[in-house]
Amino acid sequence: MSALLIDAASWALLVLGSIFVLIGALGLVRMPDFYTRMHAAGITDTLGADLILLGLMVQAGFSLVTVKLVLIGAFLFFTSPTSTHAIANAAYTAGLRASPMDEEGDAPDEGGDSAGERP
Amino acid sequence: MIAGDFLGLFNYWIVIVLMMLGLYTVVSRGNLVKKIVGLNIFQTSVFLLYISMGKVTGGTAPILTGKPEVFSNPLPHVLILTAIVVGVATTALGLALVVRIKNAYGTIEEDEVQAADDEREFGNTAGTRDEAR
Amino acid sequence: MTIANVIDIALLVFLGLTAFAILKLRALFAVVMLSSVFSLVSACLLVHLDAVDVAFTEAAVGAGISTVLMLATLALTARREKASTRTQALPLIVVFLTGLALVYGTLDMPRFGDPAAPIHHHVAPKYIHDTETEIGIPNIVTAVLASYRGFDTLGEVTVIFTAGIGVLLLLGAFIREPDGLKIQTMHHHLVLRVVTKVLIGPILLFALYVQAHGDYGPGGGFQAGVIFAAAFIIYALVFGLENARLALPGHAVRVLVACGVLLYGGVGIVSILFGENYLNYSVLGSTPVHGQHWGILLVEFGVGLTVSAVMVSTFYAFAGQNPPISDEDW
Amino acid sequence: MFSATVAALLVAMVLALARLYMGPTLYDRVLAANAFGTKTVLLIGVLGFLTGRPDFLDISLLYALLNFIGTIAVLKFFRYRTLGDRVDPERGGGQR
Repeated sequence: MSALLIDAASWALLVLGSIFVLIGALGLVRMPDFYTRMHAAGITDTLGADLILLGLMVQAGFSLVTVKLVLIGAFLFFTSPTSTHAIANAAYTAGLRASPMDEEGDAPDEGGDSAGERP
Repeated sequence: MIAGDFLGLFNYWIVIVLMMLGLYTVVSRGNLVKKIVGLNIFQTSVFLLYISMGKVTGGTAPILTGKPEVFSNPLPHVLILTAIVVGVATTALGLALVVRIKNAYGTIEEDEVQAADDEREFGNTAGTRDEAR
Repeated sequence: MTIANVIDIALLVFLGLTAFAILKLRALFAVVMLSSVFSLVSACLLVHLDAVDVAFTEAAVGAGISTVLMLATLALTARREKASTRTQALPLIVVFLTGLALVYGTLDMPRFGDPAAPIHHHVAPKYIHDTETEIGIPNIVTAVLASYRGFDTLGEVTVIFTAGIGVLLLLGAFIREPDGLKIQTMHHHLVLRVVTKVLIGPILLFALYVQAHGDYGPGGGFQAGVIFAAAFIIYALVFGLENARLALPGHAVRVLVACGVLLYGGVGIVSILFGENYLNYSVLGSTPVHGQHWGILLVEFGVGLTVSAVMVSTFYAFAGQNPPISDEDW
Repeated sequence: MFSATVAALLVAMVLALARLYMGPTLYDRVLAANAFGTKTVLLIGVLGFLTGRPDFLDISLLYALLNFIGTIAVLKFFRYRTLGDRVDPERGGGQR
């Protein structure tokens, strides 16, 4: 009985986490400009990752594996927002601005890599 | 039978595709950094070839658990483990060479390096050599 | 088609797509990003193919060092590849024909995962069977790496040593010495500085864990050395190269490069002095198995020392170059 | 049920790869590579459970610790154009 309960709980967490990861990835592709993409990827990624790790922890029970999963979760919780912050900071200081109305910012592939010139 | 062949050889085919993509990058691109990335792709394809050959169906990682189990072949793992670190050390050496070439020639495009060498050896025979600084 | 097949095929297709994208893109920065993703995918694939030790090494190398070295090279050379003027037809034909010949060759190969393949019947069964009694550690890969094939590994460490010397010979004369000028560091990036300070301790601790735990799980000197170097590289990136060199001076690192190889070779000499063959550790302890434990521990430490010192001094050599990229190439 | 998570992660990886290829700005590429790294951490963790030997989480742990080095290097690359220390000759003193 309790085994079934554990399975159900971890299944729910895993599916929920997977859905968040998928939404984030979809946003990464579909959103119109850089900062909205970052919003989609950064927030849902942290939540989705932690939910999936939680689901795995429920599955693993009290063991060394769970300790490692907690550590992974904790480090992701630090590093993931930090790198999102770092990228946003770099883009903003380089002069990239959010342009919700302007679709032309989506220059074709090759030319776009110069968009980060220092002003 | 056909499906078995497909699944049984798919790893090797992709390895060959990667190998050829790496080789093509090295041969056809003139930029030296790009050539080194191509070499890395080629190198990774060799790693995957070895590891694919070491895999045993139903096997598990070669770390003893106290229970009798089927283990994948540990020997390719040993060879490739050291090769990866050697690979990054030699990549660093290659990149150092690229940096020195940039210092000496002012460019990392193979064509321009070649043109500068020709000019030094044979004089300004090719005519328009402005780009070879 | 089982889930294992699906994962295998999907990851392999990712690798192919990434390699193709690397070939197509001309912005070198994008190429560097793609090659870091290429390394991530191949680490996943290696885990899936049971090669956890190899995946660990790929992860340690690919997560930090190789991207940093590539970026450092771009910072000293150019950011864009120029359009090639040469003809592409001949390479394409050569590559296509070679690929075709190789595919024809695979038709005779043993199928993927076949336990009857010749590779599984020569020395591997001996290693798998005897490791527990002869070496006495659970990780067969470490046993083969450090003991059964200790000569090979000594050779590999020497190659790494030589490559490190080569980098220093090529770039060492151009390393900018501290000249008293005030330098810009990432002083105003408060978030980065705080998070880095929090993380450097755990990274170093994790490197020690990997070094010591290599006998029992995935890990060992090669992986630990790279992780150790990564901690110093991240310190140098955030707090400035000068401060990193104050903490770990360049000449001290150069001494450590040699010390690691010396330790490895020295263990071999000691076993000769005890009247055994070179790198036979059985005589180092009270019992042969105990001696193997000592030998593997020392040898792995030597490997870790050399690898981390080579990586750190390579980073110092690249990051300390003068001058940085010109405006024209930016 | 681990299969479902693996499938979701693989799809997410394809999407991140697409963004990495399309760009358009270099920051999009860094963002995509970073997101790809997070998915790799999760995929390796779940793969361990799928094969019934979840004691190989060290690899995930390593990626969770080290994956942001690349991002910091990129940030430094674009802000200071070097991974070393940028000397500022005009301002002499500069800010420290």
